[in-house]
Formats: sequence, structure tokens, C-alpha cells
Amino acid sequence: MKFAVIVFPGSNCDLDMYHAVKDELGEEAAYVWHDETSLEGFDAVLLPGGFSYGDYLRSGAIARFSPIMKAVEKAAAEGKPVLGVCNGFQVLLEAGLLPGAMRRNAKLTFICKQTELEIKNKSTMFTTGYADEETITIPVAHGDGNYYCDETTLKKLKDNNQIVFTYKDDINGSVANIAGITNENGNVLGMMPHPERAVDDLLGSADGLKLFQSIVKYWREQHAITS
Amino acid sequence: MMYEVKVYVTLKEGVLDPQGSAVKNSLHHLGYEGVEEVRIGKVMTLRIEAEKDTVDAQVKEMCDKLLANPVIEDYTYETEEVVSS
Amino acid sequence: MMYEVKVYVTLKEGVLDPQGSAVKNSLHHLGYEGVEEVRIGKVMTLRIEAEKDTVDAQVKEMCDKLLANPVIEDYTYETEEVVSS
Amino acid sequence: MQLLHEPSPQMIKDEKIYQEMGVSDTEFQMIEDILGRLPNYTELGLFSVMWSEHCSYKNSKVLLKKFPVTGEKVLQGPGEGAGIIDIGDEQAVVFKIESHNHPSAIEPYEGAATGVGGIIRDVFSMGARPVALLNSLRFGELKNPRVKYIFEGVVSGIAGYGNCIGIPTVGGEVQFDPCYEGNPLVNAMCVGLIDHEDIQKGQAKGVGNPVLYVGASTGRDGIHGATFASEELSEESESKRPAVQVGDPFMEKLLVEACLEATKHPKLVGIQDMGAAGLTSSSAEMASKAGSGIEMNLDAVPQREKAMTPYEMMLSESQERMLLVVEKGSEQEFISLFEKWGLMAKVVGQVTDDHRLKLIHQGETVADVPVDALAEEAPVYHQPSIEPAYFQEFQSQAGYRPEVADYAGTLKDLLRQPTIASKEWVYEQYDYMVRTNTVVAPGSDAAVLRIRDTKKALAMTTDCNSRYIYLDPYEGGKLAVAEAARNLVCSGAEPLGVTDCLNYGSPEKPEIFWQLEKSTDGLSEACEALATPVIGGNVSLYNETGKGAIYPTPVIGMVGLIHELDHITKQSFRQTGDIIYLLGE
Ligand SMILES: Nc1ncnc2c1ncn2[C@@H]1O[C@H](COP(=O)(O)OP(=O)(O)O)[C@@H](O)[C@H]1O
Repeated sequence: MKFAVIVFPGSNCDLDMYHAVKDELGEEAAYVWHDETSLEGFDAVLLPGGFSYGDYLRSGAIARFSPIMKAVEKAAAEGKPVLGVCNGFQVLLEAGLLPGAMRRNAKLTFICKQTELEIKNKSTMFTTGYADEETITIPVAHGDGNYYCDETTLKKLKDNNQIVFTYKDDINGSVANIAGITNENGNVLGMMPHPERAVDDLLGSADGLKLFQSIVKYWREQHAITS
Repeated sequence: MMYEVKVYVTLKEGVLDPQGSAVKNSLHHLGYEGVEEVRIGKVMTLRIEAEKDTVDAQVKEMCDKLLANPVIEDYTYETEEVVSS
Repeated sequence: MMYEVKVYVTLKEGVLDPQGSAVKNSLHHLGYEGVEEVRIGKVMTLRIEAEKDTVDAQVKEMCDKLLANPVIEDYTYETEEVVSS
Repeated sequence: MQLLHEPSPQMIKDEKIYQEMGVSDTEFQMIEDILGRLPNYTELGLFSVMWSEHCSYKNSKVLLKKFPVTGEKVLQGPGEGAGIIDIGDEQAVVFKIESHNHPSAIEPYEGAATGVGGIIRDVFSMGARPVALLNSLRFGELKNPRVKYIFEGVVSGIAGYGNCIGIPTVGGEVQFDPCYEGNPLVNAMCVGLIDHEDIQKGQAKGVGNPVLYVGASTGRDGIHGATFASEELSEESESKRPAVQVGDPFMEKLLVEACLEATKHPKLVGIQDMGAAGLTSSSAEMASKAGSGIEMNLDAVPQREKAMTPYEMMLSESQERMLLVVEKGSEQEFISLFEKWGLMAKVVGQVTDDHRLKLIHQGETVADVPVDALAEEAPVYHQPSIEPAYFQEFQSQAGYRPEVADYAGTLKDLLRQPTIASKEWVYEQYDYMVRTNTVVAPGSDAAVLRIRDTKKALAMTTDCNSRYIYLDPYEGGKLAVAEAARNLVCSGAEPLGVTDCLNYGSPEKPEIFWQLEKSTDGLSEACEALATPVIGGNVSLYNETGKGAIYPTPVIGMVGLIHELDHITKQSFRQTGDIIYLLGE
């Protein structure tokens, strides 16, 4: 399976994503520069964390106009797995591929730490590898992770099972403690915590690896059916 | 023609403003108890070379596309012709 | 009396404004070539309960002490009485 | 036109305008002798910054000479952007610490942020990839609201820059003491990794080779103190002139990537960052080190503001700028390389063989001075030294033994002291994990980062207990180095070397100079004993307010090598049942 790691000017976690896929997951990965226009040949798309365009104006606001975003939209529409982490999540929100918006953390300061997450939906293509009732430890590192959406949107998210991860404790003020959501289709996941930083016990946690393994499992199943 | 445009972007009413609350608290600490609310937004000053009849539409487009996020923000703007001296 | 005060805090002339440059570049990419300069500042909206003759001095003090850093920022403000309906 | 606003050479001399730039009467005479004529305003500006303590170390050179600077593994000692130590397998570690105290006191966020930006440039200008940041901070007591404001601003400035550029901030230290009120210390350290073959030097070799200016354009940032208020400049415009630089970490991120690509280019001759004294120090030092000269056309310098004078351009401390020398004919290749990263690169001059820095502006030669005079021949002072009265008094005191009645209560009181309490509030604001190499995060004795694709890891720490050093500079100096070494050893590392940042009061006061002397004696002896050579550092003097000088604060940054990942140890207890030993007396 081949993963595209999108690189915007200012992406910082591109390398971490790449190594998580290559070294820990054992699948193929390649960087795709923001001004490319095609994602032909890739089976899944990863939008990494960082500070695209310095996160000036609003996080993700400028990156969403990168030429590659058209191809990301296309991949999303085709049902391919698209994962946006941290800044990648913010880009997906700004691009309208996911509902809602990000505000400054409630306490205003940047937060970097290991965080406990609850998995609210274990049947997405990103979460089938997790056991029932599992609480996982995945680090966060963000300044604008305070998720916002209005009541109507929140109800829709709940009704459609689009809320995938919530923080066990309120760390940043997010509506309903939301840490990660999918689109209605379930193939676009945005999350603030960094699964790619949790793929090796040496660095504190390997709980993120199952997320990537779930994607591969899903893809293998799809692939087996279609071929 | 050269225009100076001021775009004001503010959080929608009902969207909590953590920065504003923090400033309000600091002001209370400094003894300004009368401050009942603080909301923080952005003011962007643009200098634009444009035709008289398109400048307004252009600014509106820029706001809708980039300068404000309609999910949480409202915007207003003022346009003024710059008279070169 | 209740006042609504708008404080505009902008970077002093000559101070680098990386945000503004980034927004300008982005607007160029979006095809708005006419945009020659963008500077980004803050607008703070305060609601203050105060006596008519002290409100102005209070706001000025708040700006000097907290709301702006005179080393890199300038500020202006407008005060308006809120007529309760 | 604007040159008319500047005083004439004769006026400078007659009205002693040079004093406003911090140049003494004798120094002015030296400059006149070197040039064989009176310097003009721009030339005087060049000398004033290059002969400042910050650039010339004129008051501290005699002390720095004592440091052991060589060793089997030292590939680059003091003298370049940063020092380099071999770690085997054709790899090396690069590190340096630097202060940004004064800017942080007036604009804490930007002051601290640009301090981080500057030290990162020192490391990647050597050709190294920056892999970690550390810091060492000192503030007054937190009860004071102004101190709190500065503390919060400094921490978020460090976070803002480091997080955005994507280099993990993995360690540091914070101390609160009334002596730092009004004069906080903000020292930033950067550690990088390099392959031996990529090591670069900041040299301008090869007559006719073009000089490239890369990165952000030049504004009137950071030209302060030395500025002369001419008649034409109103007070209003003067107050508009920013004394503090604003950083753009996003631009620097692009600059890191582009410069690292450039350092792999076979036609790169030399590269140096524009730090303190910007264009002046980078051009003069690159030429002086290579035994060449540089001629620069200032009209080609990218400018952010209108009508900048040569003086302003040369003294500007605008951030995120680099100076490159490349082989003649290859300039377009480099310009394209930088364009790919969205960065501006422009030819602003060329290497000459006349050992002079020559500046052309609007068709006229506006400065023509020998480069060695700027970079090498600053006066060296050996200030008088007197043992301060407080020291004798302290020495004659009987040893103090505190009487503790309530051990638990005392312990809790101690833990409540901001200097001793957990620094989680600080380091949770730093992204200490980005690039996924951080094995031991902040909160332990030293930070540990694995070196990808090897079994090795690096341990790093910053340390200094300035109260000890104040009470006994010699013993305290030794202690600072020993503490850093212990922190590394406790993490499983073999200490490799030291970078130091000497923060003191005014060296012109004999009691302060005595502190400098004694503490550097202690530092040197400890570095010698532990075989940890000093491979670079920085000096920050005149840290004083109306209330007096800060404690002598020589911050030690130390890096060690962990040979096997298995050797990594942390400070925390691991599991119940483990046995606790107490080593030492
Ligand atoms: N306290 C110190 N100990 C050892 N070396 C020092 C010290 N201070 C400065 N140096 C060395 O002197 C050289 C010149 O320093 P400097 O001009 O400050 O470099 P930069 O341009 O990077 O600021 C550097 O290599 C630096 O490492």
C-alpha cells in the first residue's frame, strides 16, 4: 500500500509521518510537494502537522489553497483514506472537507504532552484495530486545537457517528472534548493528537500504530474484493 | 486607483473568545473592574491598486475566500481612495 | 454609564509583519495581483462601565499598560456610549 | 540625499559624536590611525559595532584564552558560527549557546523568539541540521507583575519560534531571583548533527567570486543606541524606529532547508549568518578569515523600507538573513535553488584581494576600511580586578547548618519555591517531540535524542547555579561544569564538550571583573579535569540595572554521547521493589 505525505511549506511532521509508515508500519510512502497537482498511484493521503505558511492568519487557512489540495479533494471524493493530523486537520477544516473550525486553546498556551483518548467509533477504517473500550495514549502538540462547531453540526456529528476520538480530560476547551472526527463518508479523518509520534515504545507510546494498521487492513480488504 | 481597505474580522457572537477572556481577567487584576467584556478580532489594512468599480467586489471575495472563516468569524470593511500627494 | 470602546493595535511602521506578508503572497496566488501591502493588527472591543469623565483616561492607561507594547506597536481607540434600549 | 543628514567626519570628531556609538576617545584615535584619515559616519558605524564587546570580546578575550579548546574529537573549536565534535561513523555534533537578554527585557516575546532564531542560524550555517533546542532563563521574583509578564512572554516566544520551525525544545532551566529583576537572562542553545563531509566555514575565498544575500529583506530593525538623531528626523519618526527585531520562523524554516541544500552544492565557497551587526560582521568576518576583501553594492541589498542609508543597512539586525560566497558563474544555480523554496537570493558584491571592505551606494564609495581592522584588531582590555568585600565577609563566616524541626514541612516549602518547583508549565508549551527522536523529554536530568539509523543517542543539558557562583566564583564555576557533566552521566552519556554563555555585570567595575576572572578559572579547571573542551560560546556583559549587577551567571551547555540506546537512564523511579542506593558522601 502506498501513502502520500503532503508537504506544505512549513510542514514539520512530514518526516515523522514518513518514518511511521516506512519504518514502523512497513508500507510504502512518498513525499508530495504542495505545488504538485496529482495523487495518482497513491492509496491513501496523509496531511502532516506543522505550521504551514507559519499558520499566519489562521492555522491551515493559506495551505488549503495549495495546488495539491484539489487532488486531495479528489482522493477524498473517491473514498480513499485521507488522514489529517494537527495542522493537517486544520487544513481539512479550512478546506471544508470536515465541518467546524479551530480556535486558540482555551488556556491560550501551546500544549505538548501525552494525552489519553477515548475511541468513540471503532468501526471506521482508521480504528478497527483497536479493542473495545480501549483508552489510548497519544501525544498532542498544538496551540490551536480548541475545536468548535455549532449545535446543529454537533448533533449531526453525533447522529452519524463521526466523532472518532475524544479527550478523556478537557485539555483545550474543545466542544464535546472532540479530538478527532471524520466526514460523513467516514474516509476523511482529522485529529489533533499525533498518532505518528506514538509508533515506538522507545518514544513513550506505540498506541498510534494500530491506526495506521487499521488503514492497511481496510485497504487490503477493499483491494481483495476489487481485484 | 489606489485604495486603502480596512477589513475587520471578529468572532461570531456566541463563539467563545479565550483571548478576550484572558485580557478581561488581566484588566480586572490591574484594577479595571468596570470592564465587562473584551472581544478580540483582527484588523487588516490592505493597499490595493484596482478599478473603482471592481474594488468592492474584490475585497468581498478576498474576505469570503481567505481573510475570514465563516464558520466562526464575521467581517466588515471600509474602502477609501488614497489620494497621492 | 456603559461604553463600547474599540482599540486598534497595529505594528509600528517599519516593524516586520510576517503575517501580513504571508497573506499578501497568498492573495497574489489567488489572483489578486493588485494587493500591494497587507498589515495585520488587532481590534479589541471592550464594554466598560465607567464615569463619563474617566473613561478616556482609563482606556489610555489600559492601552499603555497592557493592550499594546509601545516598543513595536501603536494604538488608537474610539469610545462610544452605549444607549441601553 | 539622505547622507546629508549625517554629520561630517570633522563634526564627528569635534563634537565627539563617536561617544554616542560607544567608541572611546582612544578607540576613535586608533580608527583614525588605521584609516590615515577621519572616518565618515558609515565607517564609524562599522567600527563601533565590530569593536563592541558583543562582536570583539575586547573585555573578555583575556579570560576566554584560558579555556581548554582542543581535544581529540574537536573538529571545530571557537571561531566559527558553532563548534563541532566528532561522534564517530563520520558524523559529528554541532552546538552553541547565545544570549538575547536585552531585547527580551523590552519585548519578551520577540526578544526570546529572535534569540532562538539566531542560534539556529549559527548551527545550520555550519552545514548541520539543527536537531534540538535548549534554553537557560533567569527572572526576578514572580510576585512582581512585570516579571510575570516578561516570564510568560519569553516562554511563549521561545515556544512560538521553536514550535513553528519544527525543532524540538528539549531542555533548559529557569531560576528566579531578585537580582534579575529588570534584567532577565534569556540564553538559547541549539544542537545540530552533521556528516563530516558537509562541514562548512564562513569564508570569502576566491577573487571575483560573487557574494549572495539570501533570505528576508533588510529593514531598520535593531539599529539602536548608536543612532544619531539628525535634524531632519523628527522625534516622532525616531519613536517609530523599532529597536526590537520581529522574527519570522516560517521564513527561517525555509531558510534552513534551502541552506542545507546549498551546503551540499559543490560550488558553495562559504556561508555565514547575519547575526549581531548583520551585514557588517558577516562580510568583514568572512573576508578576514579568508584573507580577502569584499566589495558590496548596497543598492542591490533587498530593502524593506524606503530611503535606507548605508549606515542603516550595514547595522540593521533584521532576522532570517544569510550571506553566501559561491563560485563565479554558479550564482544563477544558487538563485534558482533558493527560489524553489520561495526565498530571495541576490548578488550584492564580490570577493576582492585588497583586504578591504568597500561599500558602494548610489555610485559612490561610502566606506572603505581594512577588514582585519574590523574583525581582528579591536583593542583588547585587561580590566582591573578587585576582590569584593562581600566575598571576604562570606569566606569568614562559619559554616551554616540549618536547623530543621519539621522535615516534611520544610521539604514542601522548598518544593513550592518557583526555582525548585516543577517546570512543567514551561516545557509543556514547547513541542519537545517533533521529528520523533526525543527519548528522554524535559523533566529528567538531561534530554536524550536518538540518532536515527544508529544505536547511538545524544544527551544535552544547560546548567548554572548563579547563587553559588556569586558566593564563590571559583568553586561555583567548577560546580556549574560538574553539575552539567553529572546530568549527562546520569542519563547514560559520556560528556563530550561545552558551550558557555558568560552573563555578568559591567567588566569596567573591578569587583565584577574579579567575578569574571575567578569563575572562568573555575570553569576552565573543571573543563580540563573532565576533558570537556569549550568549543564555543558567547559573552553578555553589562547586565545591570539601577539596583546593581546580576549574579555572575556563566551558563554551561553540555552535550554527551550515549553509545548504546540501552544505556539511556531516566531520573524517575521505575517500579516498586527496585532498590534505592545513595552514592557519595
Ligand atoms: N564564552 C565563550 N567561550 C568560548 N568561546 C566563546 C565564548 N564567547 C564567544 N566565543 C567564541 O568566539 C567566537 C566568536 O563569537 P561571536 O562573534 O559571538 O560569534 P557569532 O557571530 O556567532 O555571535 C565564536 O566562535 C564563539 O564560539
